Amino acid sequence: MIALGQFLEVLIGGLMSGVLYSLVALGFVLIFKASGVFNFAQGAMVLLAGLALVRSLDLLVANGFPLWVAIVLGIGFAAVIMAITAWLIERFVIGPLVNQDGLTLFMSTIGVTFILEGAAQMIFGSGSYPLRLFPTDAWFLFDNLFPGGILVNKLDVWGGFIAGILVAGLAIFFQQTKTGRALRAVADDHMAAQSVGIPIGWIWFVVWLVAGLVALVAATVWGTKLGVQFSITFLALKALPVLIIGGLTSVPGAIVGGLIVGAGEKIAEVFLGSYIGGGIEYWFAYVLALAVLLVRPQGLFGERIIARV
Amino acid sequence: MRMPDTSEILLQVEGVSLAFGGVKALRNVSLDIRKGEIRAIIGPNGAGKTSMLNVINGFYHPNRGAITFKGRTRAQMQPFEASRGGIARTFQNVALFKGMSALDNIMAGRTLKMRRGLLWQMLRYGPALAEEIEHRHRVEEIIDFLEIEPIRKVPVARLPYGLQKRVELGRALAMEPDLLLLDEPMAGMNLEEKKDMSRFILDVNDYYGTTIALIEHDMAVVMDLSHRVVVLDHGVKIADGTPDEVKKNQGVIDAYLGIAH
Amino acid sequence: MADGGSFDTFPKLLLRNAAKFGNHPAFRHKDLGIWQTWTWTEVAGIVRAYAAGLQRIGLQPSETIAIVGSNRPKLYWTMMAAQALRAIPVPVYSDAVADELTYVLAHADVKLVAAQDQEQVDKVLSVSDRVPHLRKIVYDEPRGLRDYDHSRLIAIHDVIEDGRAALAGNAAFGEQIDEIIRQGEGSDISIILYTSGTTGASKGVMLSARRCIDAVTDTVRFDRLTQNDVALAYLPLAWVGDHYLNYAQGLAAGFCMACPESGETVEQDLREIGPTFYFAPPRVFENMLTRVMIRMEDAAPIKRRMFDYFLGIARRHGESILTGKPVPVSGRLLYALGRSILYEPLKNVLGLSRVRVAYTAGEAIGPDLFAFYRSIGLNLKQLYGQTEAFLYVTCQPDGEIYSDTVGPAAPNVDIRIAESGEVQFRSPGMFVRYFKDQARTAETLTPDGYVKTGDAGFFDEKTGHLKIIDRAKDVGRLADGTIFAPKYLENKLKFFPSIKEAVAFGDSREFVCAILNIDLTAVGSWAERNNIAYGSYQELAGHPLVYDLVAKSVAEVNRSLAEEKVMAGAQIRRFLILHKELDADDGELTRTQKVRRGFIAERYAPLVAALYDGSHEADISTEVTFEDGRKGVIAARVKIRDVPAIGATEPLGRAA
Amino acid sequence: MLYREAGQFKTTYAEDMAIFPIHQDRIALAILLGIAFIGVPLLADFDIWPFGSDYLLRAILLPFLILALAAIGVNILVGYCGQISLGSGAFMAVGAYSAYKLGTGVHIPLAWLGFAISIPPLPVLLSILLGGLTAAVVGILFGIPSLRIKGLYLAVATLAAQFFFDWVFLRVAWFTNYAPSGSVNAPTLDFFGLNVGTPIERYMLCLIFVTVFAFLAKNLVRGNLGRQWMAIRDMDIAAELIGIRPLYAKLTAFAVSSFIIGVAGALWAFVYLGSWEPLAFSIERSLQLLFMVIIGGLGSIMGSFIGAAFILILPIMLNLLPTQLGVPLSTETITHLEFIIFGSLICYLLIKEPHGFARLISIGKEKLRLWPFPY
Repeated sequence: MIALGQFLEVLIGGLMSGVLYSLVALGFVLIFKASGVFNFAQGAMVLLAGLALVRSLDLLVANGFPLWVAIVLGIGFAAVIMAITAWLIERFVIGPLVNQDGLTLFMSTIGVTFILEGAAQMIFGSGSYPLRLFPTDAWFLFDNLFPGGILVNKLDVWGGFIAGILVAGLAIFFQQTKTGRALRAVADDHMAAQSVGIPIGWIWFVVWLVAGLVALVAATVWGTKLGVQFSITFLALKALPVLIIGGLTSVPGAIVGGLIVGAGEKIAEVFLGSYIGGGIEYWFAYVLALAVLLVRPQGLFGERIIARV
Repeated sequence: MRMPDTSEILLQVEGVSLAFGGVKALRNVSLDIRKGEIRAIIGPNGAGKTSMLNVINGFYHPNRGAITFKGRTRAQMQPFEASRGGIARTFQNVALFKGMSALDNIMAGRTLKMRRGLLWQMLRYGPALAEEIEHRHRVEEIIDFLEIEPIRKVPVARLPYGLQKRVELGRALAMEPDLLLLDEPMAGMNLEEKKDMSRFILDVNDYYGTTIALIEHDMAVVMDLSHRVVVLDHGVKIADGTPDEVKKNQGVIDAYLGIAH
Repeated sequence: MADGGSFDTFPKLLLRNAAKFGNHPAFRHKDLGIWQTWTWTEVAGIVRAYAAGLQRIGLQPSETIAIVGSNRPKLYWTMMAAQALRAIPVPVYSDAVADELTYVLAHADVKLVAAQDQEQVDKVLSVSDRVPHLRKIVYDEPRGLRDYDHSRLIAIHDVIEDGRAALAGNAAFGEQIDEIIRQGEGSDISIILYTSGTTGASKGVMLSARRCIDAVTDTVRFDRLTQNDVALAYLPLAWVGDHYLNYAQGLAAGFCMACPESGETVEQDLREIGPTFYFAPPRVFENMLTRVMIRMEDAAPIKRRMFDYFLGIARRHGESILTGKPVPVSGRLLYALGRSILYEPLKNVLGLSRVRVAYTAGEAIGPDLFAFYRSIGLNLKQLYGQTEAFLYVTCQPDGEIYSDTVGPAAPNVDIRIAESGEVQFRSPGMFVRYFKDQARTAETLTPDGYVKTGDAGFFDEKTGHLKIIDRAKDVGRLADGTIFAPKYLENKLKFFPSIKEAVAFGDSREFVCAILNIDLTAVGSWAERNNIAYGSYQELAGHPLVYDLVAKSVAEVNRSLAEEKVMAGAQIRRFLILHKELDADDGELTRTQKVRRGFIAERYAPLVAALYDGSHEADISTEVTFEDGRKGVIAARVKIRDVPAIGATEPLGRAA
Repeated sequence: MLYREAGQFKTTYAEDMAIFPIHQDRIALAILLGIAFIGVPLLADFDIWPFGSDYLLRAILLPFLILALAAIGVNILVGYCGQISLGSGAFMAVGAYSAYKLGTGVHIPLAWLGFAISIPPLPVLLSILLGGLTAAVVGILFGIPSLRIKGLYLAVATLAAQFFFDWVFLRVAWFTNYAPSGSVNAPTLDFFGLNVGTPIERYMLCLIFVTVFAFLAKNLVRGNLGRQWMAIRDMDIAAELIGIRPLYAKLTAFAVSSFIIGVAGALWAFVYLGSWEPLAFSIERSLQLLFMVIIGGLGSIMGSFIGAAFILILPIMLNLLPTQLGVPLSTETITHLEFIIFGSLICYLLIKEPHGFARLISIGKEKLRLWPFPY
């Protein structure tokens, strides 16, 4: 029974951290759906958003603003930063590269990654900054069932909660708002969309903006979990395998993929790690993705691609 | 124009059907291509002409039906198998290797004929060099044949459309195919270029004795180029015969006038 | 007389070269992407086999074989092989239309035709029924000929192989071939060149081996051509120029003849092969220069300024440096700089950087054009020649170059000027007779064995060089008897950029007048620079300032005429600028853009009259054809200008 | 302007297909090689500036040569075959560690089988080459997905390689001969008896490697295999339809690329670092190499050199210039500046000149050939 309890605990923990991956992956999916750009920079955007938030927050607090005001202003500030970033990227990188092949676009986003990382740290500093937006203590559930109960991080729960809201929000945005619908049109066919007069430039700006805001949200949770610091970008890289597993074009895919990776790597770490030297988390996600690629290249939720001549 | 010397069947398509999801591209189509002839496949847009070519050279795999090529029957094959078997192909919208010169594009067509392994090529000495030179020579003959000497070393991306089509034909010829599939070889050409291209197609058929199957919209061109014509419409074969027979065929006339189906 | 030694036929020269320059390249041909090359030894071998093959398909001594096509080694070898058999090659212009072709083939009663490709074969076949003696056609490129009836067709390649086989199989046969070659004599007719006759049907100029070889031996020595030289063989086979400069000189000097890949690639091939001996008619040089200028238009401003500056330097010093006259050190330095950053690169991209000797001939060449090439260090010279002379009559030796002369008599040529002003010559290479045309042979040869060129000219006393002024028949005399050579004057006028066309009158009149066309582009831009507003050609042509501009040019011409005793009297005293451009559609020009003096004289009779009756204005109305073919009448009042004569012997008559 | 091509005509295909068909280019190359092989050693020998100190050799030329070699490898895969790779660092690591193992002797205890496989330490040269070979094998393994998946997906596959091997060499003590610190030392560099120790010797060693491999690589890319790679890159469908087997083309690209990268990795470890830990081959290295080929020029061997030079020299410039200008920057700021500059440069080049500096150079060359004409 102990094993089961431990297992459940690990599983839940994994699922919860998986949610964090999903948060980043969401950003990827949005951009990929709308512009076919595989955005390597998503991680960097999380870093940027996080730094913008935490630094402004500290500053405001230091200047004696009440915490809640500081938080509101800080988030607002970070949001503005992300908006500017989105605009710059669309205007100077993605815009000029419209209709280029995916590889070029991908490499350009690597370029963007470096710019963002460089700029972010240059402006906001390159240390590690703790962020305290959510409770980080834990609950112990079912202690009547399992001795010692099952440890669940409140933060993780928050993360899940926020992710839920985010997905719901996005769903509404895509289904209900005019922009959202236009966005989906663009995703289906750039040319057609342009021909019916959808301002593609504007659309892409919106996409990158939304992705930026998603990054901001992710940053709040990540930051709280392990402080805002450069290494976030690497954790964010994990969103890549998450996407592969979920399917590049599917929002639910991103969520599920995240959960699978999160749970998978934790379980593997705990139950296998001990045998092969630990640190499996480091690569588990990628190798899993590799496996998926070989069996089902379009991912769990992605749609099949038919080649034409 | 020279009539094919034999009535020997080179390629036989039997009852081929092809569907993408719900869309039926081809419905139980049968046709044969005789050795040494120029065979035209015509039909209105969306008739399934290109799909037919794609089936023939193994790019699409038919849901039903079989293809017999040089006496071997198979339900489906891989594209590079088809090319090994001696089927070459040009594309509706030129599919050249944009980053390479006209010469290299055509040289690439010789791949199948080149044997030297990685290590020899790495040294590019002795046999490897000899092989490279031998094939360069064959390619130069094709360049000469297609009269593209002046643009030999120009990156194809910089060439006008008409010339690109010629280079692509050259690349196909470099494979020394038994069967050459041309997908709208004259699409988007002006009258002059069309004349040239027709001449080249005839010369290829005459000089190399290559069997040719071509899709073309320009009726006039088709009629005086080809020995036999098959007409597709909405994935169904509606006529098959000599140009004159086809011209008279009522179904064809309707199809082209777009009588509702 | 110089002589080719014991080598009195081209086949013998070929054998000599094989022995002497064995491994030197004899022919190159850009084919299949590279310059295929044949050494003299190889060529000798091939030609021997080819000759054998030709004999086996029945080519007999003194029979004729026509050669139709562009410059291809196999076609040159056909000449050699035919000459080896003591048969007579008859090259025909590859662009000849069916009728011309028929005429030549029939007149020369050819037994065989060597055709380059399907196109030529088709042409020959189409007329074959009108060529009674034609037996067989041999061809170079098999493309597209596969399904032709081969009873009369053979690929040259096969002929050669057949010959080779036969030789291999039978030593006696080989001996027989060699014997024929040995028997060849200098008196053998080596080739018949048909001159596209300006009057009547073309004439077959028969040239003997000995004379050809003597002639080229002289010029080869004159220009110090050796087996290390290279020439691009791109001139029409049937033209004396190609046969002399490439074929004959090539064999005599043992230099390499390089055949271009195709018509379109000549420029590229010229650049690749980088010939050391180069000939081109003036218009080729002119086009070349125009292209240079056009391409420089798109260059960056700095570059263009640099370009103009150094061309200026070249104009000032280049000529003198080339001819070895004294030049200030600063000039030399600047020129050296210009050479490294402009002249050499320029010559290089034009493919002329290795050229040691370059000739031009055929028409008068503009002084500026001529100067340009000389100034950037190209040793461009002029020659004057004729098919009847086997090309050379005069040529300019290095160091004595003038744009308006054609040089002194070529080695061993003697020239005299008949009273009529016609140039007559005797030369080593002079022709034997016209083929089957006794009458015209007699017309052309004087009793004492001189050849009438039909050109009028005189020796310039400053330089002692010959100056060709016009076709003899066009040369007239003023009332006072001074020689009047309209074309000569017109050319001098046309060398000024502002003057497009000129028509000179004066035959049996007191003085010379001219009707001029201005060059709309040149004068137009001049007008803009001097902000002169104009709406139409007519308006511009009538503008007084334009008249001033043109009058200056005319005065220039007069000045240069004044310096020539013979011409001094024929200065232009009055001119007018025509209100419309002379136009082939109105029959005022020939299709080849030559002025039809007679026709113009009639059409504009009122103006001509006015020119001579001293009035300063005249009305004219002429029918014109517009672009769209409609006809219309334009009327105009045209002004007439007087021009002072320099050192005029007598004042202008009543008109003054 | 410097070119005088009139009269440079080709009479054989061999001449026409030479690497440097133009005479002037051959001269330029000769001079370059002369400087590299003779000039530099001489200067270094007589301690003539800038070779008075070893700094230039040790800190610039050595890494330049080795990274250029690696960049050539990456370029073959990414630039010629169009298969994106973020795992180059890992392949360097594989090369380095397997060379290390082979150089120090391999011992695989198979206790449960009751015996062990032991290979005595191999000569350095051999172990470096075998290291490359191992990398090639691993490259093929991770290339297999490329048969089913394209571009972006492949990026992840190679990323998997990157992280997997980072981990392997960090955690599997066997590879580091159970070194407690996880950092290992290269065996002494003996080549056929003579010991390579001094910077100049190391420089010469790498120079030879680079020259040879660059030559071989150039031969490959202009041969039949190279054409197959580029065909796959430019239009894989058409390539397949003219009989090019994607399997063969792609896997050879992976193999050759990884081999060269592996060798470079081994050199990096043995000759440049001497002692190292897995960090030396992290994802930054992969990205750095990718940048080199993008900046230098995708699909150009020369580009690999230019890219390497640029990426190495820019940071140094960033270090020097501000101090020269009297506004010294903190090392941090400089790293960040680097990031920004590289990033912007990548984007700029991808937009303006996808073929990188190499293309700019060849354009300049064309201009010289056509001088004084603009086109």
